[in-house]
Amino acid sequence: MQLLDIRNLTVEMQTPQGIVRVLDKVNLQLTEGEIHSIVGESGSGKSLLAKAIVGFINPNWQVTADRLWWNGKDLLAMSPQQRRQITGRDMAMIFQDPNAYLDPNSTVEQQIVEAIPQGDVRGTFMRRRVDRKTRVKRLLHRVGIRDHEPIMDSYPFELSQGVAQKVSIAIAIAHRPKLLIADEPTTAMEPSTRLQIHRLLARLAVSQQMSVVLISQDVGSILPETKRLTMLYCGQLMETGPAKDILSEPAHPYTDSMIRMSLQTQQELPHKARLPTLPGAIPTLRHMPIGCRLGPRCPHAQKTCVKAPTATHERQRVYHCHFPLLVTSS
Amino acid sequence: MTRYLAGRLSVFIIAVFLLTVFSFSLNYFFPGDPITNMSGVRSFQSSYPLIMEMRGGKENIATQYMHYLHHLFTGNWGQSLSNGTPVFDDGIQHFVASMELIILALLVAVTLGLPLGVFAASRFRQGSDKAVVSLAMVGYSVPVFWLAQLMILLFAIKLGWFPITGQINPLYGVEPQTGSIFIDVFLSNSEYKAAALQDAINHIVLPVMILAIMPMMLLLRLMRNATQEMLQKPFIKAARARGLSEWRVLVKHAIPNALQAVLQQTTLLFSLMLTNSIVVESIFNWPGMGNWLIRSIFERDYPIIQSAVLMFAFVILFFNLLVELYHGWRFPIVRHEQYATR
Amino acid sequence: MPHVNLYHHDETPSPLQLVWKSFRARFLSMAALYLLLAMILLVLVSPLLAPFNTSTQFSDAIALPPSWVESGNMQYLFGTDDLGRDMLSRLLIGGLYSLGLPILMVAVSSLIGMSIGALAGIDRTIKYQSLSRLFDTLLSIPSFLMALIIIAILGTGFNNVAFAITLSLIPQFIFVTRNAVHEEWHKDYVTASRLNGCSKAYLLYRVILPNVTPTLVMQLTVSLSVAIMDIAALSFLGLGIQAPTPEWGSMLARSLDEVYLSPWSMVLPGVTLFVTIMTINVVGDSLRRALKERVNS
Amino acid sequence: MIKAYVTIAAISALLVSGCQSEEPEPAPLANGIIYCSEGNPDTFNPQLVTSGTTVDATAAQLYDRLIDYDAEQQQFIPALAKRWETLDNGTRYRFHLREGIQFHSTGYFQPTRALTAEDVQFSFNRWLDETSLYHPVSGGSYPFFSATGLDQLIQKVVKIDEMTVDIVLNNADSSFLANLATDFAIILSAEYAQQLLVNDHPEQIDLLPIGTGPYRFENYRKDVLIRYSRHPEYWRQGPGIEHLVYSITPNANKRMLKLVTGECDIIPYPLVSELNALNREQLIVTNEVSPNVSFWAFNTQKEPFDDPMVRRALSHAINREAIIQTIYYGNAELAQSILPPTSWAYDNKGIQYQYAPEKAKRLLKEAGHSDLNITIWAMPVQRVYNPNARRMAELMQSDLAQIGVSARIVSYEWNTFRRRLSRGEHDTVLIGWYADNADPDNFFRPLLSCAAVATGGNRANWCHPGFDQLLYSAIATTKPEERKALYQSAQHLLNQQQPLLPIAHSKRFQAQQRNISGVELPPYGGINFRLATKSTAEDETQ
Repeated sequence: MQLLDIRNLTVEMQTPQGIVRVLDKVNLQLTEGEIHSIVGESGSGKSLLAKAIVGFINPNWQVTADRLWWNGKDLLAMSPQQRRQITGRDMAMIFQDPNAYLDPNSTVEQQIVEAIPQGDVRGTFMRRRVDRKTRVKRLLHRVGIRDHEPIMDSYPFELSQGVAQKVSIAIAIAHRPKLLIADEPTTAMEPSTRLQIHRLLARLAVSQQMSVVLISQDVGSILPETKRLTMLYCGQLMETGPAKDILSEPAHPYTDSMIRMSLQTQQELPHKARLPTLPGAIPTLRHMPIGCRLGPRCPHAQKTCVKAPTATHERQRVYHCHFPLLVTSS
Repeated sequence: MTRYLAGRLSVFIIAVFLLTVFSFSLNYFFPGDPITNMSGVRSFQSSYPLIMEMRGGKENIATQYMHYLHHLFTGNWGQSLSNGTPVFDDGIQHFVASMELIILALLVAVTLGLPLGVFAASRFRQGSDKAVVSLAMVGYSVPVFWLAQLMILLFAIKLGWFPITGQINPLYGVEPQTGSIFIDVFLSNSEYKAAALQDAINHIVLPVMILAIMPMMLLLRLMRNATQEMLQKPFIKAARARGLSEWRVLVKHAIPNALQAVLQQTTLLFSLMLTNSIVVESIFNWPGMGNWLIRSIFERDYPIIQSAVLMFAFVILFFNLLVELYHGWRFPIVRHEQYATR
Repeated sequence: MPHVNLYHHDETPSPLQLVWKSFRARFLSMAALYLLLAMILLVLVSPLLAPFNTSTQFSDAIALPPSWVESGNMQYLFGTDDLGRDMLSRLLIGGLYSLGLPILMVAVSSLIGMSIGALAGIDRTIKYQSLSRLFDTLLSIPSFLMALIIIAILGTGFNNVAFAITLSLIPQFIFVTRNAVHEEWHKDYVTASRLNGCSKAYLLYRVILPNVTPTLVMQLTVSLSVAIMDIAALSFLGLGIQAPTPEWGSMLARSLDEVYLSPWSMVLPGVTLFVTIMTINVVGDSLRRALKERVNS
Repeated sequence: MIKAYVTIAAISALLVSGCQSEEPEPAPLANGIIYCSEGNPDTFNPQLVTSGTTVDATAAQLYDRLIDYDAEQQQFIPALAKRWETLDNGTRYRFHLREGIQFHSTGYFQPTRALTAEDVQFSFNRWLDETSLYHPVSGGSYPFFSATGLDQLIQKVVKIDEMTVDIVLNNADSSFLANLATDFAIILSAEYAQQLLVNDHPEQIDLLPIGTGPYRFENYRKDVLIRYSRHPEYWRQGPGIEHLVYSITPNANKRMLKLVTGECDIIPYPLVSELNALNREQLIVTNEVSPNVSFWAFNTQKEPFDDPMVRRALSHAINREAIIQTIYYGNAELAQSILPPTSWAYDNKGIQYQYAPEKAKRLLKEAGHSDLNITIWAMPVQRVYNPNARRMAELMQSDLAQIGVSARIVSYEWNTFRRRLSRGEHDTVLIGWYADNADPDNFFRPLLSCAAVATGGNRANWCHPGFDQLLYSAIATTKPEERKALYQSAQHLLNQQQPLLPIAHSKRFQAQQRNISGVELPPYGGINFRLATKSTAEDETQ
């Protein structure tokens, strides 16, 4: 069974200039224990998708979907309390700027303790205290912090970003969630730290039997263990499917350009060489093109692109394009 | 913390030093003979030459200042120009009486203002929030002396619930020893302590109420805004997403962080409190520092003006020091920010 | 390849415009602003508007209630006081002392305070930092107390009171301006401009000032309400503007003797004072709110 | 959180119910009276002052005199002296003292003996005899006695035996006994004075007083209160209460509010019209005719007030009728002379102080003044003769503006005010006088004689030899017709010279709780609590 099943998720925002559709009919399926990457440039709505899943929404956002199921239960039909309970129990999320998501005036220990489910701690009052402490230590060890003593008594502002992110992960996994959403957890971190965090996530996915949704800006920084990949552009789903297939054979022109750019940036460019980017710039929220939002920038765009393309299903892949690069066998 | 503590203490000590310099220079700003202004002894009085000698009146200004400091710290604050009583002894009583009033009002303001502020923030932009905030705006804008008169007309004259002047009915024979009426009732040898206590409570209700209103409304608004701002912060959202109950999010995360922001505004709170206490004490004939200061200005009793100002300023500095120390102790990020280089 | 501009670009509003926009959006803010402007206008033209001289005593109309009361007289719209002086004229002219004078005092003290504060805000050495810390501590002494000290030195009287309150307001302006300028000064965009070789004066006026203006205007409203409150409280205590001058605080103080005979003589100045202060507070509060919205958006 | 609110509500409910409890008043409240006086006393010895506030607070409460004046019977009655006789053609008075009169026994002094002739002799010599050790103590100025000339009149005080004392006059004086019965001629304890000399604190005689009066001194806190308790060994019928507290409340409005809330039992100088508007059943307002006058005095030693024409001009500018209506609410009589109409020497024939602004302008012009800038000093306290001097000054300010004179109102705290007044710092002053005795002389010599200039009693600083001559002739004779004629010419001279403008003769008001009785307002001076009693609710039901 699908752990998470999203069909046609639409999020609309109220802005002074009127209603803007920031997520447009996005689909996402997730099975247990898999690592799923969502890739898109800034403004593509990938963070928003994650927030919509965990119910992290502002009151002036309008969320609609044909289906937003978690473990077979409809999240949208629930009361906010019920939903918060479920997401609180089953899901967890970590963020790009870990320090902002930690309470500046509580110690690391206090914050991890708070995340440990009450039911886990047993015994008398004194025993419980000791038990909690050992659990905190264990969690810190699990996220790769060996020297736990100074860290436990620290305040968030005293931690480096990497350590803070590890602490965030420790808080996230304290209640053994089924799903961990990592929203660009390693952007703005130095490569070694990034590698550590990535490895940690991959290991946790395996050892904790936990699904991981990893959101990142470019294809190059996704985990090697990624099973499925979803490409978003301006709130629209471009392509989704098994990561290996997509990376080797992109069907969508957008995916193609993203992959090429990622490869190019990893090698030295000759002097005055053109970057393999798409022409134009990402449109602002207020000026979304109609139809396929990639339209104005797409090298293959034609007149029909002003109509939104329907989904093309091919094996395990789905893509939305009138003129896919992949020539289907059928 | 040690560094923070040392920093704050040294600033405090330097501020107090500057304050003594200021109050010393007041002797020269005030009209008349500086030695008289300091000591309250007039030049035609027989003890004047002795005082002149003791205060270094014929020597240079630095020596005079040292003499002044010496007198200040030994509690020899001169005598009143209008009735010759020692200023220090009087001052202590007035000081304690004021503090009693101010601290009680502060307690009322905090116990009502903070919860109401959190309440309003948790109902942000709903009807009850708007009602509370409008009330706070009104309460904050009423001139305290007008409010006092209206309250007197309502509670004392119309309803006849509370008396309007002094600390206690003088017929109870409770003489001020400390200045704090509750302690004085306890120390007195009256046979009717219970009745006297009741009477003292009756006397203090109205001034405390009036004094508390403006700071309460200020706190309410500060707390509402701070809490509301905190509730927008990512870590609060993260805590919510983690499935913590709204109550726990509020109590454990939003309120402490909002308090940190509110505590930074305490200077404003104290200055409002002290300003209003001067007016309220004058209206209610409360034998506190404010009343003392105003009366001494009318009577041009310079040694008293000087002492009252000194005590007022010292109280503010001291209160601020306490709050800063608590702030630094409770919220380590404050200490961090203080020394973070920008 | 020519780049076709497919998307039309909006003018990016300046920070000031942004604040004004969100300020304008709220009915209450605008209502308060208009009321405040109306009051200031009223005060400015009050000598023309006032139907009578404030010291003229109508011996045939002593302690006459306002016109809306049955025994009132339309000739004296707000009634007369115990000496038969027209309340409306006294309230109007009183505005000169209770609102006009504070505006003047705030204007003078803000000019002085802001210039010092701006200079202090851009100078930043360790020695200076510890000094300013000390300065802040001493600034915590309330302005009312400062005014009292100055009055104790100089004695009461119109000029002395005006001088005392003006002087006592300056520190707050220095404090706020310094903090605001300092905060902007260390923002990256200013650093960038500085690296571009802009002069300090240019930075201050062209780069920083537009960004701190709303904060300063907010402080203006705060100081104005403090000044009004201070001058009224001083007069109420008998240390400010003296009795025959129709200042609202002193009118209130002397009306207490006949609260029961002519309650309007106490209620009217009080209400006027209250509405004035509240209007200013609402404007200030709305400004703070608009400012926050700008920062948040 | 909710619990906290409930608790707060409960506490406040308790407080409120507590204030309204029906329980009988606790004992200290039931047998004590609070009198909300209008100001601080300067001292506790009325010999040293003429200030009514000090006299009210001390004379009748702490001390006794040799003789008293009974206003109803219009005669002198025995007090400390059980009888007296006139000898040597009215130049020697012999007083026989009452036996066994005890001085106060307090924490600072325990008397060992009853009143004797020595005490009388000491008390008189204090202000009479410049060689007395106590004469210079507390400033050495005795304004009442020098203004009335009593210190010149009395030659010496002779002790005949332990209980008999003779007062020898330089010449016969018809006002002597009247002055002796005033609040100022009190008897101090010689024994206490001796003790203080030994302790080297003679000034304490005026600060920690000892007398024979119905109350003894407990303590005094400036601006707060004076506390008295009953003198248990008082020689005649004493008060029905144990404690008497003067709660010092200078603000008239506050005083009235305190009466309403029950914090005061009696208040002087009430805002009569306000109280009537309040219409509270438990309060009563009494009034009595009182020989007093309020006036506007010009400092005749200052330019341009040394010119009678200027003084007359300013007088004509004042609308006194309006003052009577707005300041006194009609409870006063327009003054045509410094003497009240009830006095036998009163004369208003040919005397007029009319309101004539045009004439005032003309006079001022003739005197050669335009754009005159003056100060009006308005006393900060209420007195019998003037319930609100500052407001009166405001009225006059606008009257004066009509004739082109701009006036500035000056006011200080009461003691400061009088101190500066005595130094002659004022241009003009609104003040007044109420009589200490029934003799018309009391309105002239303390106020306008040259001797009173030196003592500060003459607020106009006006010294007119002809006027002085008239006054001294008037007291030298005992024939009423002759005296009346002299006083009439004095009044005419005053009208001509106008060192001051008489404004009003006011009634004397007092407001009190209904359950207080026995508090006397003698027409000549002060307030007397000798027979004060307070009935409790229980008494009334019995």
